[in-house]
Amino acid sequence: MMHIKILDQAFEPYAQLQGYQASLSAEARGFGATSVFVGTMRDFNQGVQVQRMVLEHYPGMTEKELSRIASEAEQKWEILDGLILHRVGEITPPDSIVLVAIWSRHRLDAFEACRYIMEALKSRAPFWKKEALDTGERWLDKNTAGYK
Amino acid sequence: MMHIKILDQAFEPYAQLQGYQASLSAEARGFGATSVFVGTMRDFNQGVQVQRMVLEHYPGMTEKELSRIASEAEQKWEILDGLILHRVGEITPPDSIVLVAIWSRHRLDAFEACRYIMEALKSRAPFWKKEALDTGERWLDKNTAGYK
Amino acid sequence: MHIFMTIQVRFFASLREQIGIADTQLEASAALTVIQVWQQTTGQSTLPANILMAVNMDYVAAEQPVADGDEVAFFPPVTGG
Amino acid sequence: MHIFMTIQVRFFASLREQIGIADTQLEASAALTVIQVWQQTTGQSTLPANILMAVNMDYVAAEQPVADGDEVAFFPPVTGG
Repeated sequence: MMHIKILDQAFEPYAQLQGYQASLSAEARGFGATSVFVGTMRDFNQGVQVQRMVLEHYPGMTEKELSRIASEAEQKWEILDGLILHRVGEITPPDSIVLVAIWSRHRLDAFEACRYIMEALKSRAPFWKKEALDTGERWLDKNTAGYK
Repeated sequence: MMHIKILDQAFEPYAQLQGYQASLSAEARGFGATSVFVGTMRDFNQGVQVQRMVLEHYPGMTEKELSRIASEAEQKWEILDGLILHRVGEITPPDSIVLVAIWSRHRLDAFEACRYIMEALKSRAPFWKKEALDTGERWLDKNTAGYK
Repeated sequence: MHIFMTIQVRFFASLREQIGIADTQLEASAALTVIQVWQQTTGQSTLPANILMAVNMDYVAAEQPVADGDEVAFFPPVTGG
Repeated sequence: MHIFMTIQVRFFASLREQIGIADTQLEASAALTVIQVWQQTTGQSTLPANILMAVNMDYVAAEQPVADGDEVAFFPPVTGG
């Protein structure tokens, strides 16, 4: 059971986590381990100052692909609950871009599932970033690898 | 730069994270990735109901060993800031036991450093759990491995 | 035999700007694969390197056949997260 | 030659309960290693399996020599986190 949400407004990741955790089902309350990742917009990327960016996505496919990634994680690890949030639209530093949180009984499942979902999201979920620089705009051409 | 604190009172992990993040130095505010782990006391462990537990520690060595672990992580990965909190004393479910958070520019550093610190803490930081069960008390004899 | 299909075609991000099309409909009187949808929509014979393709919001390869009513999308490597 | 040392010795958790001592001082007139501190404090000749040892809050092996004023600690596998 994972909750996936695309947001067009800024969100405070730790307030979201507190609220979401308070709403967990009785079974999910048996968690002993929570692994969280938060991706934040920096005002500096690839050597230049970034004023803001626009995060475009493919509505419908984004949710479908994230659900597929969540299901893969649920097949690989024992997960009690999960939360995936992702911003779209115009974003300024230091807004949060993405949040992935996994609640499990044991830490191995939480750590590995959280990281798996982030890496899969980075390589497969249809989002694209266009940065506004002092000198104009640029599309990011690819994400960097997250495993060594 | 990491902040390490042993707490004898309950703490709300996400409120702590929000507060700590708001206090980061100007340089640390360049983070793009935050990886967090929270360990929570369950009311069920190794097949039996657990009412409460006492977390004993070795004052002085706990802080020294956690600082050593933090330094090792800072040598291995690029870390902007970190927070390590650990409860001691009498604890009841579902209190938070441990929080490890790492702020980095990139996600590989944040993910790996956070997990490294948790695994090292589990195997080296001098804390011991004594659980109170319906049938009496028991010391936990060892932590389970966190890497596959 | 007369096959008649209507395919919804979408382009995203930098590819949308390069092609100059966000959404279009393609009508076809014969079976098509995804690369043929690309060729007939853009007038370009080859696919750009690293392009990604989806049919009905599932990733597919260029040789995947498409059916009447399908939504076919073309986009550059994703950069979310 | 007369060596005179005072060593602070500490036991934690289940080991503290088994030995029945939390803290004690050991006075010695000859050089000692950690295992000798164990033997003289507990009266037991061998170390329990999996026991952990620290001198001045650093992990050490059983053959580590100790010096005047050192704090030596013995404890079971740790179970924090």
